[in-house]
Amino acid sequence: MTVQVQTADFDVAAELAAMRTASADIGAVVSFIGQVRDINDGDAVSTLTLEHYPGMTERALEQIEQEAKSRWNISGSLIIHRVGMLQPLEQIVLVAVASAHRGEAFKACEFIMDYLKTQAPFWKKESTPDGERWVEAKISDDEAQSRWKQS
Amino acid sequence: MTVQVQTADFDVAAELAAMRTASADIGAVVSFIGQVRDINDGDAVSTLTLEHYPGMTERALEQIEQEAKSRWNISGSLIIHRVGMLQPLEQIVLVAVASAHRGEAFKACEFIMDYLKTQAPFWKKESTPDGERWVEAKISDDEAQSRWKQS
Amino acid sequence: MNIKILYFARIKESVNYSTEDIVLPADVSNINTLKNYLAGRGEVWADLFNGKQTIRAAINHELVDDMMAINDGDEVAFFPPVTGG
Amino acid sequence: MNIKILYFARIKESVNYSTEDIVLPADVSNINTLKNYLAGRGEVWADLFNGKQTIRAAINHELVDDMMAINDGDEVAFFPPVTGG
Repeated sequence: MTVQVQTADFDVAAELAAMRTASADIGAVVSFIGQVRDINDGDAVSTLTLEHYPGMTERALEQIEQEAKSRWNISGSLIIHRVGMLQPLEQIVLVAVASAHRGEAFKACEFIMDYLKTQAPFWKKESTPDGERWVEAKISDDEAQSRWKQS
Repeated sequence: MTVQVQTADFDVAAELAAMRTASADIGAVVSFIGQVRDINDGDAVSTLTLEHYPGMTERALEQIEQEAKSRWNISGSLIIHRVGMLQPLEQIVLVAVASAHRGEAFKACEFIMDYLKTQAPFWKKESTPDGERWVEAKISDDEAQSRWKQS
Repeated sequence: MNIKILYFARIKESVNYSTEDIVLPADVSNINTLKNYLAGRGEVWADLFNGKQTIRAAINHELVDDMMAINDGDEVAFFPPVTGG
Repeated sequence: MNIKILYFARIKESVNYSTEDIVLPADVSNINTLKNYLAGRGEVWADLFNGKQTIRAAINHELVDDMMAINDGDEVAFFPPVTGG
């Protein structure tokens, strides 16, 4: 269970190798990499700036990992999220989950991403030819998260 | 859409970077890495040997990728599967899917793995302290695949 | 009571504050009454806190709803719906 | 007609063949009748092809069911349920 919030880029290979080789009981590692797209809502994006809430961010991500661990039988998880100014094609986020079996790793990884998108205090601002603008939250993200609600 | 069946190991970092940077329209890359576990059904596993059906294997994997592409809006996909003799902690398979948005990438990646597990002609033989044995197919894999059946 | 308030993203830009320490009037006891109080500061504040915009709140790094009580020494944060990932 | 048959994994080990070219009798026209024909070769073959074990079949690299017709020149393969990934 690891959480990192940083301006620096991350090394996917090293992170996944460390996760994968932590135990020979691990059969599956599912990972998600998010990157900056050069277009959003039809407009060209030249830079993306990520603001966050230091202190709360780490706590929210740790709570999301704990919740994933309580729901599925996973061996390890990792969330790395960048903040600051990024260019198109730069990596924003890495989420990886290791498990003995693939089904739990897939579910836990998607769960973490869906919760991160709606619960972790990050905000994106885009630079477009018309100036800067804050990215609007998507209803589809709320819907994605609500799929996981337990009665 | 790429398929590789090989004895050599693969470089996850290079493969994911190539997939991710193929287009600045890609926002999400979901990947699955499968590796050899040192225990299966309660017995220690010292080596795993993967047999396959050359010719049919590649065709089956290509068909699975095509089916995934027809169901979801994905930008690219990759399947690398190793054959021959492997040790615990060695990588067996990499499946990666790139898409503009994460939901489709998650679904397509898990779909490809579930179909690969039941449709692609690979067979695993384990060496244990009691000798060699062929791995039995799991009903849970058939169930995982049947979730994706379309009426 | 004394609390600290933090503002983020477009809310921070609108109010031109990132943080303030304030002494709350006696009738401000939860997030909802704090929002009403802030809305009384002028047009920019009213636009943000009159309930027409979705403004999320956290107390001491936990997301909370509008009925959550505020206690002396709390760190309260207001921000738009999150957009990371 | 003439066909090629391939065997894989534990089936290959049981029959001690990986491949054979055979001329089919006139009454063998699909996977089901081919399995019955092979089951007549002796005990090892009967154990495999009498229908009690799950044996998958492919014709020309496509998974098929037992009713699929076999044509001259086909490559037919028999194997256990797959276990890759």
